[in-house]
Amino acid sequence: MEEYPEELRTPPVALVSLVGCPELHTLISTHLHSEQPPINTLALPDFSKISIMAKTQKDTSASGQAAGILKRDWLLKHRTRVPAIVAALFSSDHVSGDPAQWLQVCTDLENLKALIRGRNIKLVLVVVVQSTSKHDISEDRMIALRKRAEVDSKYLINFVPNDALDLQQSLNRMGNTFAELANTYYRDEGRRIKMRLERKSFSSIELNIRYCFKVAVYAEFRRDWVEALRLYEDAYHVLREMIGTATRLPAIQRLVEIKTVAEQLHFKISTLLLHGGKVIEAITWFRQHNASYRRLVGAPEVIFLHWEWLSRQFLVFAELLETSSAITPSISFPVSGRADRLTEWELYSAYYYQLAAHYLKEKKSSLELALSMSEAEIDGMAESVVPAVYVGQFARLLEQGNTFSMQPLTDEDYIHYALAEGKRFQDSFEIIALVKKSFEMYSSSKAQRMASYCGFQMAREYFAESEFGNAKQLFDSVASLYRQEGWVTLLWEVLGYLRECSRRLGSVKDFIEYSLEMAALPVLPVAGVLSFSFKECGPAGPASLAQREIIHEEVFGLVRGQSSLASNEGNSSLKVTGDHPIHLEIDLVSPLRVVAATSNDQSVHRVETALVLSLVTNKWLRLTYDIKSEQSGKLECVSVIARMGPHFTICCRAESPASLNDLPLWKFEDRVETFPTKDPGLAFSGQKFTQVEEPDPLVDLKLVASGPALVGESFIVPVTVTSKGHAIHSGELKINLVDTRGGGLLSPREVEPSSSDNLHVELLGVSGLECEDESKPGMENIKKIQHSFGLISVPYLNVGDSWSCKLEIKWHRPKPVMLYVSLGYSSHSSEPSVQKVHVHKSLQIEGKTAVSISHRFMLPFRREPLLLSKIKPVLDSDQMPSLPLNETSILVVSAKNCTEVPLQLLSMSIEMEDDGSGRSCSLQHGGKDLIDPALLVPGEEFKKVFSVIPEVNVSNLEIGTVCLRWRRDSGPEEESGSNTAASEVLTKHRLPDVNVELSPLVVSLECPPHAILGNPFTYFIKIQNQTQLLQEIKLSLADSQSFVLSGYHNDTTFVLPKSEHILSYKLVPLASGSQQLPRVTVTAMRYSAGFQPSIAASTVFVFPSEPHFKMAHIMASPESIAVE
Amino acid sequence: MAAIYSLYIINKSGGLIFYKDYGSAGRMDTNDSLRLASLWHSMHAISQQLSPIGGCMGIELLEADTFDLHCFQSLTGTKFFVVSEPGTQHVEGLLKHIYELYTDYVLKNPFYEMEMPIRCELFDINLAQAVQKDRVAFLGR
Amino acid sequence: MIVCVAVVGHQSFTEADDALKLHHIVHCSLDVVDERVNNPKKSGPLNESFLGLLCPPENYKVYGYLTNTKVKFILVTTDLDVRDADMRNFFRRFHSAYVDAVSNPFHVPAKKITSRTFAERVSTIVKSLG
Amino acid sequence: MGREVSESCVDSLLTEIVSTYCNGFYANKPELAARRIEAIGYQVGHQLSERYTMERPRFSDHLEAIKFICKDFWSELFKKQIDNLKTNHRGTFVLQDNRFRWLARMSVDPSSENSSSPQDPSTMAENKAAQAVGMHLYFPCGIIRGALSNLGIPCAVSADISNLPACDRNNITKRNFDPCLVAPLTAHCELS
Amino acid sequence: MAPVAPRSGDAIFASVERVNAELFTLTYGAIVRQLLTDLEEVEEVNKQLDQMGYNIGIRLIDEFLAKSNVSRCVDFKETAEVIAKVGFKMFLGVTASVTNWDADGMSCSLILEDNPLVDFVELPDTCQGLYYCNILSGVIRGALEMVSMKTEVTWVRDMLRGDDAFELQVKLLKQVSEEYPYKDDEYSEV
Repeated sequence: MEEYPEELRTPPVALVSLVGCPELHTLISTHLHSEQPPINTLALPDFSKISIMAKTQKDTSASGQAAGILKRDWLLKHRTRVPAIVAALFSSDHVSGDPAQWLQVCTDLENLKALIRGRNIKLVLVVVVQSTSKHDISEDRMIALRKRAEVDSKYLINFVPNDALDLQQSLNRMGNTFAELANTYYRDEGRRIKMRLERKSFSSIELNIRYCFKVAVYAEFRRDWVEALRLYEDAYHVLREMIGTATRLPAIQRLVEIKTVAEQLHFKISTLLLHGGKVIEAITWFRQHNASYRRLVGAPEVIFLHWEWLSRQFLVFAELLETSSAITPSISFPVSGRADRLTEWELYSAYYYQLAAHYLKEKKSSLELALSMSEAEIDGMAESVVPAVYVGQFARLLEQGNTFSMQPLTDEDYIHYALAEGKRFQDSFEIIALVKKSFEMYSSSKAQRMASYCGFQMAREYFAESEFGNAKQLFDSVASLYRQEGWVTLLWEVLGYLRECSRRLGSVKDFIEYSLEMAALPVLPVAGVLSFSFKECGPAGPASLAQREIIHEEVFGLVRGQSSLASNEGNSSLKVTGDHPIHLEIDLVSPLRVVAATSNDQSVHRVETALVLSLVTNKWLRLTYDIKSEQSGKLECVSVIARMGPHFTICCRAESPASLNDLPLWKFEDRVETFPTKDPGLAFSGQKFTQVEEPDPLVDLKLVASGPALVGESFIVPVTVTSKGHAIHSGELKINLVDTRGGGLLSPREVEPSSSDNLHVELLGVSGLECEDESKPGMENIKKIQHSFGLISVPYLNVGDSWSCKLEIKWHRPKPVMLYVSLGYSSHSSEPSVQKVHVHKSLQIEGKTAVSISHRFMLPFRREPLLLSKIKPVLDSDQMPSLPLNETSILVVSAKNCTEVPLQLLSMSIEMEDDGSGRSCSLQHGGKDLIDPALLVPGEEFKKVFSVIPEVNVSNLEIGTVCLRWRRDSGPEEESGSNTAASEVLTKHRLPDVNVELSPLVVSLECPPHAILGNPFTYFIKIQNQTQLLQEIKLSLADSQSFVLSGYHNDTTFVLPKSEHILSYKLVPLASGSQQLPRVTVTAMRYSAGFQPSIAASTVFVFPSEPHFKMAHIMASPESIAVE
Repeated sequence: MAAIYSLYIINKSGGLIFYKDYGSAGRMDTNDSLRLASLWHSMHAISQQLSPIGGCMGIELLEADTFDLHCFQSLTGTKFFVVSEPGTQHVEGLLKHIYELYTDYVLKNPFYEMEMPIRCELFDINLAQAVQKDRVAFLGR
Repeated sequence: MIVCVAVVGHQSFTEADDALKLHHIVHCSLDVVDERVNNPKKSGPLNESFLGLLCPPENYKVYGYLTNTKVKFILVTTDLDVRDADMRNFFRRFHSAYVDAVSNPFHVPAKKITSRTFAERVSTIVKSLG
Repeated sequence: MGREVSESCVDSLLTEIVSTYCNGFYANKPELAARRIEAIGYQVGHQLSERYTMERPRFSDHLEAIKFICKDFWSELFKKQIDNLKTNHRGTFVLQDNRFRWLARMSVDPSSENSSSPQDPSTMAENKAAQAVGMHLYFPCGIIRGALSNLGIPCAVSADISNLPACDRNNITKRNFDPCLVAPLTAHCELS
Repeated sequence: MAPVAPRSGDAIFASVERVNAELFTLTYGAIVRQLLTDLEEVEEVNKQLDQMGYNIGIRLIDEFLAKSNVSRCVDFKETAEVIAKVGFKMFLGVTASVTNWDADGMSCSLILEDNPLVDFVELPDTCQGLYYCNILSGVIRGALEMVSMKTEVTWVRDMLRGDDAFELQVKLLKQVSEEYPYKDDEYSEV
């Protein structure tokens, strides 16, 4: 587009010429230019210059035969030299000046009129009024002036420059007038020529076209785009008809001229369309244009001209499209269905750039061909050839002396000229530029395949220009796409180029990589290969098997260091040498396809080497190694490295990036298809690693626990480490106590874990470490002991030796605990770095309460104090037993062995911590203390009786704490030496507080300890009033069939304060055995509280006859104690 | 009124692979049925030998005063026999049908092992239906 | 005449004719296919397998066809006046040929179709279209 | 409708596939056997989908494809459609066939396993039976997976035999086959 | 019992449950391919296919008998005919022809022009030596064995190897008769 003349590229603008008063010209022209539509000015300082506008005398149309289609300069002329309006500027004082000045004005005016006579260029008078002399413009002078100029009064404009307001007014007025006049001017001009068209009054088809063109241009001057378009199209069609019919010029030049004109017309048309926003139409138009001219290649010698022309068409249209697509962003895509509907790419300017490049390539090649053919040296006659008067024509410029004359060319001359011209241009860079453009556009619009195709073409150009650096870079990116999409044929070609590039660049590594990849590419069906024509395929040659073999040979010769290839680049030659060894990273799944070497050697790799391998075609080679693993964990095959020749290695990672992709490219090629599936594990999971277990320990670790542990005792768990198999170095014993039911061994509440008693279970320590040498005490081995964790170092143990220690664990609460003991050691003394062997043992130990202590209170026999708290329900009376003040109560404490092992009871006592306030109650235990420990078999219960006499009346009396000393009974051999059972345990049990109260009444029954059938006995009921009050007592005696009794059954008496009321009944037993005495119910009216002696209290044993036995037995029974 | 008492299927080697009782008086325990089956197998074979002319297919109907015994042996040697009320008609048809059921629901059950006792829910069900239908048919007449 | 018929699977590629240029054409035309599939509203009757003309008719006409299984058939022809109807018909027959070919148990999906019968069938279909 | 063969042919083949791989090659490695059987199914599904999607417009979305499987595809294979299609709209689809032909002839008898496992026969038999039937379901699962992935929907298909033939004594003819598949468009690709 | 008249192959085929042949064909194809992948050796695959066929045959025969009502064949000739005309038809929907009887009528050929197993199939070059349809021979062998005919079935022609038809040669080795519980002397019954 740049090479088009400016007047063609831009829409025409009306032209006005200013004459005189040059000082105002800039002012006016800027104003006019800023008008909408703008107006250009042709400014002439004074009237002597007006000759510029003078007509150029036409040399034409004497003969109706036109010498060409369009005059080259016509458009320019009307844009720059032929104004629509001439504005004559006179200063007012000249107009109304002295006669001499006036005369001057008149002559100027005359000249001007003379100039525009016969052409309907409009004349406008502008009188520049100096504000100073505003008043004295004589009216008649003005009229005279108008008369002379023969212009309508409204074309006489007073121009007042000095006053801003007036200035603006006059400028506007001027602008409007000019616009109006210009419009009429161009309309008239257009109409004039249109007339000829309508009257068909043109002698030749050329004129027809020319007229259409002119009318169109005039229409453009008037911004009448529609008409302009129509006429351009007419012109275009007429022109198309000329082809084949016209005879004027020699054939070649004729075609050239037509094409050139067609190009101009087409340019105009598509510009108009595009700026009108009619993108689709423009594109369809272009399609037609292209279609109708593509085949007009013209003479074979200058076929390159055609390609050049075609290329230019595409280029220009591309540029237009690109610029306009900025204006009209969104294109409504036509719905499909029409057979010739537009396709996507036609909307992308990229497409046109690409084709422009394509045809430019055509041009280049055909030009080269033509040049090679034209033997004659051609430059000589080229200089004097110049563009002729008509568009698209050329002529030889002959100069005789100082006069020039145009002489038409013969086609031969023209061809020479064209060739000479063609030689001057360096096309390939142009091509690259074009492709680059479309490349960028495509890639920006995500059409990567298109883009890569462009890239490929670029690269090829670079390659042709032997800029291998750029070429290689481009090819590489292209190759990656083809690789990824598996387009073998294309990949082959690209690789061929790449290989060549790297050879030229002398980079051995790349060369080898590409060669290998090519050699590994799947083979195409033979049918395909045949249809290759050699010029198509790149340096690689056809993708035949033979070709592969050649490459294969070549590269392997190279890597073996046998051969070396001359890289045409400079003196260096491709060679694999010791000082440049080569290492390739190869992809697993696409064999010999190079991947980005991601060498992250994070861990220590070990290398297994095999001897010389020979690989058979189409077979898998299975290598087997016996690997000695001294590390436990994952043993993985990271990569396989093959070495070829002295200095060349190929590394193939087991996990290559591509192997992660779901569909590796060559997987399905025959050679790789037959997977070794004999071993299903391998076949399926393609197993690359195995789990290495640590060596199974040849050590046994024993934990033994003698039954459940008992709360309170320090429980001993012996741990024995015996090495069988290998020695134990730097052994370490970890001990852990874990609550089986989760949760800690601490009760959550307690804060300071240090104090032992809030610790449920506690590892006291490790005792009895018996090492080989008793000299060093075991305690040193203890590295750390916490209440639930222990760490002990185990001394060196030789094979067969054993070592043991005892864990002391103490339970404070009953709780099952898991004891974990793990022994970590290394089997070799030497390096501690190597993996330690670990042996784990665990043992669940139940912690049980050894003895459960319970107690109960009893009142004295047959003595019933009235305890008010029993009657009226006091809230806390239920949990707290009440004891009568100063009365003897019996406390029975019983300890039950709830383990599975027999226990020895050493002592039981009640300790009461006496606070300062003296003895709150007296307490002595009846019976003698046990001298030798009492044996409690599991489940057995031991009872001991205490008598309690509360002495102070307190709501809650502390009785004290039961202290029980016991130990495991380890049978007769207990005495023997240091034995676990020896440790005795003290279990404490705090007795709950009791409520002491004074009982107002005490009812006691008295009767002999036993009765004899038939023998009467007396049965006393004593009611003791302990209060200062008179107590009314109602009492009733129930009948009982086993006794006959005398005395009244119901009675109400009063008991005096602090005195005792005694009732006595005579009873005669009627039945033997333990009999229920008549039950007495006493009701204290004062408290309206009735109470009854307990059943137990009111029974008596009736002997059938006088028994004979000792009382002593009975005396032993606890009750009797209470009695006394 | 006619009724099917019981159905036996015996594999080619004389093992009882299926036994179903449709409320006959003397319901047998497994051992008895097994014994009986092998016995019947041999009897069937013997009967073929007894035949004066070759190509005898063995007993097909055995009539007793209290029952009829219809037997059908497939060419593959599997024997189906049905104990029915005397004079029950169309038992052959029933047997054929049972044979088809056997091919459909026993042999086509991938979990059935050839020659092994038949434990196929679907077979039982369809068999039951067949016998039922059969009964109904008779009731109809 | 039809110079090239290509079957383009998800990954791999099988062709009836092997000229590099055609490879390029076919390969590039895939972009169009993607384009059409990605915004269906543009491509005509909804989701029809036949995609119609893919590229502007410059020297060649390129037609496309996309099966439900995302396999693309690309046809390149040199005669610039072929009717869509013929193309449709062609592709239908071609498709059935293709289906039978991939029904061969020994055909590995996405691998080059190495079936003689397929080749024959294709060539007959191509011939029939002239 | 093209040519046909007796149903027993396909049934027998299916039975043989399973027994060959489960009792033959990989008697002790059920998971490997399963993979092989599934692979066979996959290929079949892959090819069938190719056939049955001819002459039909392309599917615009996954749901369409899955509907295709439920309707046309299924009736091509079994002369009936899937009875029930559920989805959680997060890529999990549940296809349910209440009378799945390939289970129609199967009856698994728990009592048969009793001998092998005296302790707690019921459950033992249950899962044994389930396993056995499950083996037969890898094939149809493979088919579905093959078909869908050929339609461009990579997915995992698993069958759930909620009520085994042996389990529902009350219901004679009902045979459930609920493959449940998860397309990878969901992040959490877990089969249920 | 009154023997029900044997039914024609077509009649049975019309009556039995049928399925889409493509499913069958492709399934079989997939099996073969999987076996090839797993067993690698073509010979192994042949064996395996034959074995599978046998397993199928020993079950299928009963269905055949039950549904076709064929009564016991008088001789091997008839048997062969029944297989060709009824058996193949009933299961595969195609009929075979029986030819190439040897003198003593102990071996013949089953010719199969149309074979649903091999639709779409083309043997790759790597699989020469594979008897693709070997399952058929297994089926026949198994089935005949159940009706107490020991046979040997071999492939003579194979379309997949370029022959014009499939030809199975069935050779009758011996006819074992039922064992008798109480005496076990050979008793040839025909």
